[in-house]
Formats: sequence, structure tokens, C-alpha cells
Amino acid sequence: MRLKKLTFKGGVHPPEYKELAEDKAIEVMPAPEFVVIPIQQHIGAPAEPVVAVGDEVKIGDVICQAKGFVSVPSHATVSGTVKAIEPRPHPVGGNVLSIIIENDGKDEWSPDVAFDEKYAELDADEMKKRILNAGLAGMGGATFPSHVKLSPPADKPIDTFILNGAECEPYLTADHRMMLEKTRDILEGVKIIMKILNCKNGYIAIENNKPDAVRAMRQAVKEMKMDVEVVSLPVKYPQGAEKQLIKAITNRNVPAGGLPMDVGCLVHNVGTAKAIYDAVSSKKPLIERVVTVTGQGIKEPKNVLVRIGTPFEKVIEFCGGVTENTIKIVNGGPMMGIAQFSMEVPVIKGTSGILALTDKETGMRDPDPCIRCARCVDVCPMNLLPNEMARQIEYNNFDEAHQLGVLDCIECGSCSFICPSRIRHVHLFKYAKMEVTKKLKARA
Amino acid sequence: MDLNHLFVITISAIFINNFVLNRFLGICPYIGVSKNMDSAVGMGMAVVFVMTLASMVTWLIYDFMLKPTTSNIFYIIFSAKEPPDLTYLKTIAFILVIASLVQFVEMVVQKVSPTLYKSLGIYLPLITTNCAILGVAFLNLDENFNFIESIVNGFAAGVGFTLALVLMAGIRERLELAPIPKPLRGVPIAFLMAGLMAIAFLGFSGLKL
Amino acid sequence: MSMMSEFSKGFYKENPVFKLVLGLCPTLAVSNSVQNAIGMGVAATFVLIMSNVIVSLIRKGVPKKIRIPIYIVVIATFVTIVDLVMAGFAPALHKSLGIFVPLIVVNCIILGRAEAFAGKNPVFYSFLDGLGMGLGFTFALTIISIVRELLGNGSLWGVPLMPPSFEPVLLLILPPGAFLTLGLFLGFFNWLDAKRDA
Amino acid sequence: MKEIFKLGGILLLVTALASGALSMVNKITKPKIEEQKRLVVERALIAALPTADPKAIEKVIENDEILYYIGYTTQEKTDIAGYAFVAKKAGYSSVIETMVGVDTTGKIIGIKVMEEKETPGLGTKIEEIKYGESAPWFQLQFINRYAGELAVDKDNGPIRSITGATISSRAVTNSIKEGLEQLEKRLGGFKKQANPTQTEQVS
Amino acid sequence: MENRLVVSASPHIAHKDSVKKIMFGVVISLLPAAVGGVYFFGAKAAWVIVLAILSAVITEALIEKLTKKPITIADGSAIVTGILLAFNVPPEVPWWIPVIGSAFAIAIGKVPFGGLGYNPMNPALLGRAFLLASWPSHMTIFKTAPKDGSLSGINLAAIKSYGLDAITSATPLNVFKTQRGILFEWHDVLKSGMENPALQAKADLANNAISQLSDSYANLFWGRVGGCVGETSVFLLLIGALYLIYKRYIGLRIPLTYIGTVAVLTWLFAGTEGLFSGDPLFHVLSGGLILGAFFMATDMVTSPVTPKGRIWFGVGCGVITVIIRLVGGYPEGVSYSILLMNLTVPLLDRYTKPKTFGKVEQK
Ligand SMILES: Cc1cc2nc3c(=O)[nH]c(=O)nc-3n(C[C@H](O)[C@H](O)[C@H](O)COP(=O)(O)O)c2cc1C
Ligand SMILES: Cc1cc2nc3c(=O)[nH]c(=O)nc-3n(C[C@H](O)[C@H](O)[C@H](O)COP(=O)(O)O)c2cc1C
Ligand SMILES: Cc1cc2nc3c(=O)[nH]c(=O)nc-3n(C[C@H](O)[C@H](O)[C@H](O)COP(=O)(O)O)c2cc1C
Ligand SMILES: Cc1cc2nc3c(=O)[nH]c(=O)nc-3n(C[C@H](O)[C@H](O)[C@H](O)CO)c2cc1C
Ligand code: SF4
Ligand code: SF4
Ligand code: SF4
Ligand code: SF4
Ligand code: FES
Repeated sequence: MRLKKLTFKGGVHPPEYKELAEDKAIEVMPAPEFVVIPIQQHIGAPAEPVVAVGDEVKIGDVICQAKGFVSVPSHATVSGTVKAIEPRPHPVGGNVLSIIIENDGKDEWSPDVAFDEKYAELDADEMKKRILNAGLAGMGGATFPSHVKLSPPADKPIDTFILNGAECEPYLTADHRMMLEKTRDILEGVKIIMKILNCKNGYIAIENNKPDAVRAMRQAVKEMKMDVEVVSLPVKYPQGAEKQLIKAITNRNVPAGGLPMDVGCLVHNVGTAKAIYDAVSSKKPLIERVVTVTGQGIKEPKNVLVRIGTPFEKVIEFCGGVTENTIKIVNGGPMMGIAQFSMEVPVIKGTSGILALTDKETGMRDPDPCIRCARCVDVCPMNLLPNEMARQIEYNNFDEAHQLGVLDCIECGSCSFICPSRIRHVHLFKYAKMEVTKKLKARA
Repeated sequence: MDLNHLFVITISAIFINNFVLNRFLGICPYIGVSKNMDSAVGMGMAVVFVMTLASMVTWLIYDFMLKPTTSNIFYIIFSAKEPPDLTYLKTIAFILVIASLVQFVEMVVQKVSPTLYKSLGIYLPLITTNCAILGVAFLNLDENFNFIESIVNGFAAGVGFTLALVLMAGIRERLELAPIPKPLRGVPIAFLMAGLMAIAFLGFSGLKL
Repeated sequence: MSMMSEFSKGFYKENPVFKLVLGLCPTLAVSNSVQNAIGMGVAATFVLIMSNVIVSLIRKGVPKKIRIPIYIVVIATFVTIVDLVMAGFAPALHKSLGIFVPLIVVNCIILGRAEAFAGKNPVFYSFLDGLGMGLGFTFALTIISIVRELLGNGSLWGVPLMPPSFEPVLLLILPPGAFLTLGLFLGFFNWLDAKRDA
Repeated sequence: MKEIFKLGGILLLVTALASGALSMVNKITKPKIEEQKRLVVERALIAALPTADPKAIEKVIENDEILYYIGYTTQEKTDIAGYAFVAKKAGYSSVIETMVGVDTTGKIIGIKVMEEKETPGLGTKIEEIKYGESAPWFQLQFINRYAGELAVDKDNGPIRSITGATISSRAVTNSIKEGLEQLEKRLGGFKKQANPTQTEQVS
Repeated sequence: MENRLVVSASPHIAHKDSVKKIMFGVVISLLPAAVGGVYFFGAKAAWVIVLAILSAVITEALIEKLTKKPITIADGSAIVTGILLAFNVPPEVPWWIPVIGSAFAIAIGKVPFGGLGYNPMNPALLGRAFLLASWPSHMTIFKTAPKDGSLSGINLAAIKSYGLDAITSATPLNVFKTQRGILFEWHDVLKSGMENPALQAKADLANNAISQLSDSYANLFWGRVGGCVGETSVFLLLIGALYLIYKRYIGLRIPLTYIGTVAVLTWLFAGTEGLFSGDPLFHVLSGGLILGAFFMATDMVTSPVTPKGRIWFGVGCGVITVIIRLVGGYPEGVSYSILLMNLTVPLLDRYTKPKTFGKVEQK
């Protein structure tokens, strides 16, 4: 019984626009004629291609191998021929070396992939190995290699696991649909994670704008006789950010600059949990994911199960194309996603959504002077002074910005969202973080 | 000693007749050292210290060396016929005493506490020929303050100066990040701001304690 | 170096108040009436000339290390003379200038000129420099005081000039008016310079 | 060490020279300055006691404090022209000191504000002489009045206060009123010969 | 199609509020009090408001035109400044008073510092302080009694029955200040043991006047008292304030701490019979406190951005207001208290910076 309100300080209530896609069951999109698979889809060292142009591959074949501990392999997501290995536009920015595979339409699977009845009896190390081999990177958006997160150092035992089903970003409904449609798979994933970590407390955190998901989860937890609590959280962005989530659920403060494991917690996205289940139970690598394709600019918003590497164009085509007044294509949600130059970029492991936004939705205007209304200060979940930092950065005072804590900013975008003057805080903070790190490195 | 009276002197020197905003003393450091908070605080503390000391010393000099009384030391040493009236030498005496005093303090601080010297010492030479210090000595005379009153007035005047300086420094740090029209940047806007501050301080005028 | 320029630089190019931003306290304090401004200007000019001349005369004999104290003594002497003479012959002016007469001692224009100019230049040039700077100071004080007295009191040199229906802007002769007027003048001259340079 | 003494000696010499020069100037100006100080009081007394002979004004002293002045019509000091005293009261930003003269019946015959540091343009109007007039209009209002009448218009009296400076106006008015009442007490009522403790010739 | 794609940093959606919306929201919230001002004081109040707005807007446009800067009058902030300046002058001032006041507010108080968002002090209040210092007679004389009321707020019947008419030709705070002064003088006389029948009569009147003031709450609340154009009706101002709070254009930290501080301090010190004999309700309702607390101290440009800073700001305003009301040179202290606290905003922001999330547990 919790008496305290489950929440954190700050945050905003953007309009949700979830209704566009939340009732759309996940549709499987047919594999495209070709896929573009960047060698880097995760945080850490890029993987190394192990195929050459002209090679034939089957679904699930490793095409690039992890290089170092903090790195993950990638797999062929269609069967066919490697057509090229060359830099291609990447949804996170810039051009990245990518492996282009032409689909032969046969959908042949690598022979390794098969359901293993006794997977639950595997030991933790074997499970982690399967997770690594499956190429799992966090699907909540940050794409941090999952096996790393699951290998905490001995002095930092993890006692609490939180399944992040908050999906606090407006528009996105992929996690929501997964929780409804793949409830049991996800919970099996949770079991695996808790077993690997040997931790006692499990929470499934869901914002209370998804009552059906809460109900489904509660039902399944009861049926599966699991000892985890399904927590219904108030709707507030960024409820899903892990530090804020941990604060809301456990009332623990992850130290600034620290990691969840510093307070004995681990957070995984629902998509990751499902992928972990697939990886451990069937050695199935991460070759596809659920993407919410939505926005006023999309003619038929949907939740789509898409092969990794499918170009945005194709996915959007599958959803009826875009309207005339679309001015922005975004990889991810509207608050933290990245706007795209081109629709050629491929879906990667961290693509939770594809948004096509119209001019009206974005409400773009030129910035006005900051009127010091302090709304940004009030909403910042990290308790920073966004207006002060922005003003210092505009005058290139990076030392001051550093002192004001720009490195602690989680780039959630709440400040820019709420600002009546449309100050582009996040843009400035990203820039300042680069400059500050450059300076710190130079000094060290 | 009437504490109430000392309280009135203090409030008056800090708020009602603020040295900078009402009496126009110490304007140069006020404009010159208010660009940054840290130096404003350092300068402020240095001024409080020197003003208090100067009030004390000049009072002693005036009463025991310049004023024609029977306790005048020249009268006592030279057993003159009547006490000499040397008050006309007050300007020259005060400025020399203050200048050497500041030098002396600087030396002592440097020897005794290098850390204090670092934060305070660099401002000391700037203060020597600052009209606020000499001004407080003359004001103490004008007001006929006794020894204790002079010290209190010197201290409070310094605090008033520091208050104006620190407020100004805070605001100017903000003004550095504002699109001020070119011709007004720097000193002119500082004066306009000082004018607006002085308008706000009119709120204290006519305070009856 | 031309004599004329030594004399005239103090008016605009190196005007102590508007360009060098020195001697601000008396500028603010006594510019509330033209009478006070000119009285102060004349007093300061006298001290400037005399101290420049004496400093220039003794410049070769003064040991470097104690030149500043010696300059200060010289300046203080002339300030005291002005103070005593003013008290004896112009008591009203003496009263309204108040402590700003003895404070001429610390007016940095004077020590500044002694140190920067008279200590390095022959007597006649030092005299011209003192005269020019002094008149420049007086000029600055006067134009500020004209604005303040005319708008703030409706008069010049105490003579009412504005129509009776004019209600003076009292703030201008109060302390804030001094800061605001000087700030606007400084901005105005910056603007003029920028325009000329452009 | 030796150098320090040498430099110190030079400095001392310069200072001594300067002091010497100043003492000469001081000799010349000192009498003038003292004269000026005396003139302030004297002028005020003449203004306050227009019917008295300027050379026949005495001050009444008790414990080193001047209580009031007595002015005689002639130097023979037979007839008293009137009394004068300094009224003081805090105005807006300073203590205002006014020399007030009354005749033997307690009627004000002259006043002059000697000292005030009120706000220029507001409180200082108590000394303002309008263009073309010869005396400050505010002070003229007091002539020929008795203590009982003294109050500013805001207190329902006949003294027109200065717009925006009621505080200064009230301070002058009330200080005079109180001073008059005190003087009356001291004299044991007006129109009677006083009983001074000690008298001394002024000027 | 591709070339039309806009690329900018996240977030890609924004709240619908804009500076313009906020400013016009404030204008709307001030309308009830403006209409009230015209109702109570007549058409000249309307004139004052119109002239002040026109002058503020024209001054801003003119300077921007002359200095070849973009014209910003459409953002509405100059209109707000104009209205608030008008609200702070007596209704019967000559026409040039609001004109010059607004011009000063904009030309000296706002534009030189970089315009909207950069001015360190509240422009409208600077305008008022400038007018007060320059033409005190125009700014301190109130002649127009409100419709259905008296200048002092004391009921007409009470004025007659107590013979108070002589001392009631002033606003409530004026009456409070002068009558309290008389009472203190009388207390001193009592203590000294002297007799002074004239003063005693005055003191009796003063006692009556002060007790009548306390009974005038309703008049103060509805606005049937003398005062500046927009400050008198607490009721109408609160309607506007509620709108601003509802729209979240202002927070409650500043107004509540401000009013609370004034209430506590006046209860403690504003009486004539020692501590705790004051009348806090009278002080909260009278003068420009409500106008200042909800509309002027809350000017976001000139108040702190940190939550704690806003609390101290309110407390500071309250303390200074009470000091000026009780021992200062003016009957009213709201304007100066806000201006003085404006000066402390950079310091408040600096020293009340919130602790970064996660920094709490360290050390
Ligand atoms: C502002 C912000 C909001 C976030 N919101 C969510 C969210 O709603 N759901 C989610 O799963 N992850 C969210 N994340 C990512 C989580 O912090 C965290 O990285 C993720 O839950 C870890 O799981 P993963 O490793 O499985 O991706 C958010 C991150 C930030 C910075
Ligand atoms: C350099 C770095 C090292 C990390 N190390 C770990 C780790 O050892 N254990 C862990 O659980 N998570 C680790 N993480 C993952 C973070 O906890 C977090 O899940 C990830 O940064 C994404 O979170 P977000 O989406 O909230 O930003 C690490 C992240 C980074 C950037
Ligand atoms: C800057 C300033 C200076 C003032 N100086 C004086 C003054 O010297 N004498 C005075 O009586 N009132 C002075 N006042 C006080 C006001 O004018 C006050 O409202 C007035 O005295 C009350 O008079 P009234 O009843 O005529 O309005 C000053 C006010 C201000 C703003
Ligand atoms: C809630 C609120 C209160 C305001 N209060 C004032 C005010 O008191 N004075 C003023 O000049 N402008 C006020 N403004 C308008 C605007 O902030 C002001 O013009 C800026 O200070 C100019 O940069 C206010 C605006 C808002 C939104
Ligand atoms: S990636 Fe975006 S939508 Fe997904 S959980 Fe995080 S914030 Fe919410
Ligand atoms: S983007 Fe950074 S500064 Fe802005 S609200 Fe989020 S954490 Fe705070
Ligand atoms: S929300 Fe925008 S306008 Fe308001 S303080 Fe922050 S940056 Fe300034
Ligand atoms: S006297 Fe000193 S403080 Fe004054 S202007 Fe000169 S250098 Fe500056
Ligand atoms: S500080 Fe410069 S003259 Fe006073």
C-alpha cells in the first residue's frame, strides 16, 4: 500500500494524440525488396561487417559482429544477396556504413532459430550469451546493449527491476499494443531478466492512460502467479525516463551523472523484454520491431511489425503515404525523436515510431525573447534552469552553462515544449554538451 | 551610548542616504567594479573595512591634533600658550593618513593572511584615492559625530556602498546577456541602471525611525 | 605636439567626463544647478592648473618611489586654498558644494593628469593641459547642469526661464536625475562617435 | 633602511612646506570665514527684528545655550523692539532652523530660514523667492500673526502650505508655534519685562 | 516533397501559449478593474487609461522605428505597461501625466535594456515612481470621490455624525498615516504628563477616524473609496487575478507570500496600542496591494524564476511595503517595494537555484 503519490517533480502534459493509433492492432508488414542495416544501431562501439558484397544470407544470419563488450551484433532481416556495403543516411544523423541486402522473397530462416522447451532452466550466463548473440539493444529509444545492463558489477547488486511500459511520449502506441497483444511473452521476458539478476522486486510501470494494458498485465501476472506489482502511474511526460521512473516508483534518487544500478535498479522497455524472451527461448535475433506510424500527416496511422532495415518510405507507403502539408518526418516520438532529412533512412532497433507531422501540429514559429516566465524551470524534471542555460549558451558562455548543469539535462524537451517564446533549448543544450565535453577532454 | 541613535545612523547610511545612490560618493568603483559579482563582493568588503578604519583614525587625528582644544597633542607637547587651530590642515592630513593607512593594511594583510590578501588585497590600492573613504571622514565632521558614532557611520556607509555595488553587479551580469543598443552598452547603461536604482531607493526617503 | 591640441583635446576628444569617464562623483553631485557646476569647474580647473605646473616644475627632483604621495600633498595644498578662499568669499557656493570641495583632492582627473602628463612634460604644456582638461571638465559639468536645471527647476543660473505653466521635472535635480542624464549623455556621445566613424 | 629615511625626510619636508604655505593662506582667510559665520546669524537677526537697532541686540544665555535674543530700538537699550529665537524641527529630510522675531506682544515681525537640507524643488521652496518679489512668499505669511493662529491649511490653519511639501511646511509652522509658546513661558507672558539670567552684548 | 522536410532539434510539438497570448490574457484580466475605474471615477479615468496605452505603444514603435529595429508592439507588452501605469495614477491628473509616465516607462525603463524580457525593473512602476518624484502634487492629491462612496472609504453617515469631514478628504491609507501620527504625538504628550486640550480633541477625532476605517471593509472590497484609477476595487481585481491563475499565467507564490507578509506584519506592528493591535484586513484591502501583488509583483520579466526565489521575493515586497506604510515618507509602499525587490532578483535567482535532481543525496 503506497500512500505517496507516484510521481516526480516537474514534467509536462503535452496533447497525447494516442487515439490516432492506439486501437490499431499490430499489423505485420511484408518484408521489403531490400533492407539497409547500419553497423551501428546501439550505444557503444560499432559492429564489424562479416559478410561481403555478393554473399547470400538467410534471416538471422549474423552480418556484423560485436566488437568489444559494449557492442552488439546485427543480423540479416531478410533472406537474399548482399548488394552493397556503403555509407547510407542514418536516422540518428549523418551517414553510417550500412549493409544493403536484396530480398529474394523466400524468407528463409537461419537453422539456429528454434524454440527451446527448457530455456527456463538455463543458467544466467547462458541466457546473457543468447541475449548478446541476438543483438539486443534497448528498444526504449536509448539503444544501450541489453547484455551490458544485465551484467552489473558485483559491488552493485540489483534488487529492483522495473519494466518500463510508461510510453509517455505522445503519439506512440507501440508499447501499448505490445502489452495488450504480447502480454505473456513480455512477462516471460520479465521472468528471465529477474532470474538473470536474481532480484526480488519487480514492477511493471504503466501510465494510467492505458487502463486496458494495466488490466491485461494484472490479469496475466495473476494467471502466471508472478510476484511483481503492476503500477499505474499518473500521466505526465517524461514519466518513462528511467531516473524519473525510479524516483516515482521507489523514491530513490539516481545520483546526477550516475546510473540506475547505483541505486540498485534496472529499467527495461517492454519491447526489450519481449525480445529477451524471444532471444532466450528461441535464440531468435532481433530482426523486427513494432513501430507506431502516426501523426496528422500519415493517411492511415498504424502499429506495424517491421523488419529492421526497412526504409521509412516503404513503411509510410504501407500506411497510405503522407498528406500534402506534412513538413516533418521524425524517428521516435515528438518530444525526443529526431527529425529526418530524407525518407530513405531505415528503421533501426531503436525506432519506436515514425511520425509525419503537419505544420499545424508542430506549431513552429520563430523564437521570441525569453520573458523569464519560468515555466521551463517549473517543468524541468532534472531541476535545472533551462532559461539561464539557454541564455548563457546563446552568448557562448559554455563554462557557465556547465556550472548550471547542462550535462545533467536528459534532453526530454519539456522546457522547449512549454516555452511560450519557443526558445530552442534542446538544440542549444545538445550543442553545449558537445562543446563542454570537448573542453573537459582538452583539459584532462 | 544611545543604541537607538546608532541604529538610526546605520539605517540612514545604508538606505536613506546611501553613499552611492544618494550622496554620489564612490561612483568610480561602483561603475568600475560592478561587472562581476565576485569582485563586487571583494571590493565591498575591502571598502567596509577601510571606511571603518578611516573613520576611526581621522576622528582621532581631528580631535587630538587639529582641533583647538586643551587635549590637542601639539598644545601638550610644545606647551603652547593656547591650543593651535590646525583644522585648516584637515584635507591634507586626512588624505595622507588614509593613504598610508591603506598601504599599511595592505602590507599587514599580505603578511598575515595570503588568502585574505588574494580576495581583498587587490582592491586595497584602488581604494586609496577613492572619494568615498575621504568623504566619510568629512561627513563625520559635518555631522559632528562622536568617536563611536563615527565608527558606526563609517561601517554602515561601507555596507550601504556594498549593497548598491552587489545589487548592481547582479544586474550587470544579466545585462551582459541582453541585446542592449550599441551606444548604450557598458558604462552608459550602468548609469541608466544606477538612475533607476536611485529611483527605487527614493522609496526610503523620508523614513522616520 | 601642438599647443592648440594640448589645450583643446580636453573638450571633446579626451573629455575627462564623457570620454575618460573620470571624476564622476562631483559631476553627478554638483550638476543640479549651473551655478554649482561652474563653481566646481572653476575650482577644479584652478587646482588642475596649479598642480600641473608645480608637478611639472619639480618633476626632475622628485624620487620616483614617493612621487604619488608628493603629488597628493601638492594637490591637497591647492585644494585647501580653494576651500578656504571659497569659504571666506563665496560662502553660499561653499555651502552648496559641501564636501565636494575638499574631495577635489581625490578627483582622479587631477592626480591622473599629474601622473600621466605633468610628470613627463615641460611647464607650459602642463599648464595648457591643466587648463584644457579643467575647462573640459567645466564644460561637461555645465552642459549636464543646463539640462538638469532648465528641465528640473525651470531656470538657468537661478533665473526662471520657462513659462509659468511649465511644471519642472523635479526628478532631474534629485539624485536619480543625475545618473540618468549622465548615462544618456554618455550614450549620445558614443552614438555621435559611431556615426562619425561610420 | 637609509633610503626609507631619506624618502621619508623628503616627504616630510614637502608636507611641512605645504603646511607652511597653508598657514599663510589660513591667516588671510580665517577672519573672513569667521565673519561669514557671524553674518549668517546677524543677517537672520536683522531680518527677524526689523524694528530693532542692529547694534543693540543681546543674547540671553543659560548653561551655554542661547535661549533667545532681545532687540532694542536704540543703542541706549531703553525700549525693547522685540525678541528673537531659533525654532527647530525635523522636516522631510533635515532639521529646519528658522530665526523668528516677535514684538513684545508676541506678534511675529520677521522670520528667516537659516538652515535646511530639504528636497530641492520641494521642501526648499520654503526659501523660494518668486521672480520679481523680494522675500520668500512662504515666510511672508507668518508676519503679523500670533502663536494661536499658526497652523497650515491641511490642519485648518491660515498658512498656505507648499504643494507637495506639506511636511516641510508643517515643520516650519509648528516649530515656530512651539518656540513661541516656550518663549512666552520663559518671559512669563508677553508684554512684560523678562527676567534674564545673564545678558551679553551681541556684535 | 523531400526538400520541404524541416529538420530541427526536438521537441517537435509545442504548447499553444505564446508571449502574445499571455500579454493579451493580462489585458483581458485587467478589463474588469478598468471598467470599474471608469464607473467609479468617471470618463476622465477612461481618458487616463487610453492616453497611457497610446503613449506606451507609440513610444515603443517610435524608438524602434528611429533605431531601425523590428517593431514589437504587436506582442502586447507595451499595452500591459500602459494600462498598469494608468492604474497607478490618480484619476484627475492632467492629460500629460499618463503620457509622460508611459513614455518614461518604455523609453527609459524598457527599450534601453534590450526590450521585452530584458528590463531589470518593472517599467510601469518605474513610470509611476518617476511621476511621483517629479510631480508629487499631481500624484498625491485625490479629489474625486468614487461613485456611491467617499474618498476615505468612511461611510458618509459616520463622517457627519463624528464631525470627521476635516480629515477625510484623503484616501484611506492617508487618513491612517496622518491620524496614527496624531495618536502617537498624543501618547507622547500623555506620557510627559503635560496637558494639551487642542491635541486631545484632535486625538479623539483620530481615534474615531481610525475605528471608522476598520469598519469600511465592504467599501474597500467593492471599491467605493478614493485612490488611483485601477487600484481601488479589490473585487474586480480579484476577478482578473482568478482568470490569470486559471490560465496559469501567474503563480500563487508571489501574491500569497506578499499578502501574507503584509497581513502578519501589520497585525503585529500597525496598531496604536502596541504589538498585535493592528488591523491586517484593512491593510490588505487598501492601497494598491492587491493590484501590486497579483499584477505587478508577478511580472515574470522582473521577478525570480526559481520557486524559492519567488517566495523570498514576495516576503521582501511585504516587508518593505509595511516599513514604508508605517514609518516611511509615503502613505503607500507597494510600488517602491516591488521596485526595490526587482533589484534583488539576480541575487535571489543565484542563491535559490534549485538542486539538480540527483544532487540531493550526494555528499
Ligand atoms: C525523457 C525520456 C523519456 C523516456 N520515456 C520512456 C518511456 O516512456 N518508455 C520507455 O520504455 N523508455 C523511456 N525512456 C528511456 C528510458 O529512460 C530507458 O532508457 C529505457 O526504459 C531503458 O530500457 P531499454 O534499455 O529496454 O530501452 C525515456 C527516456 C527519456 C530520457
Ligand atoms: C556510458 C554508459 C554506461 C552504461 N552502463 C550501464 C551499466 O553498467 N548498467 C546498466 O544497467 N546500464 C548502463 N547504462 C545504460 C543506462 O542506464 C541507460 O539505460 C541508458 O543510458 C539509456 O537510458 P535512457 O533511455 O533513460 O537515456 C549505461 C549507459 C551509458 C551511456
Ligand atoms: C523624492 C521626494 C522628495 C520629497 N521631499 C519632500 C520635502 O522636501 N518636503 C516635504 O514636505 N515633502 C517631501 N516629499 C514628500 C511628498 O511630496 C509628500 O507627498 C508631501 O510632503 C505631502 O504633501 P501634500 O499633502 O501636499 O501632498 C518628497 C517626496 C519625494 C518623492
Ligand atoms: C502577469 C504579468 C504581469 C505583468 N506586469 C507588468 C507590470 O507590472 N508592469 C509592466 O510594465 N509590465 C507588466 N507586464 C508586461 C510585461 O511583462 C512588461 O511589459 C515587461 O516587463 C517588459 O519587458 C506583465 C505581464 C504579465 C504576463
Ligand atoms: S522512447 Fe519515447 S515513447 Fe518510448 S518510452 Fe521513451 S519517451 Fe516514451
Ligand atoms: S530538456 Fe533538459 S533542461 Fe529541458 S526540461 Fe528536459 S532535462 Fe530539463
Ligand atoms: S519557458 Fe521560455 S520564456 Fe519562459 S522562462 Fe523558460 S525560456 Fe524563458
Ligand atoms: S578618483 Fe579614483 S575612483 Fe574616482 S574616478 Fe578617479 S580613479 Fe575612479
Ligand atoms: S569615486 Fe570617483 S569621484 Fe568619487
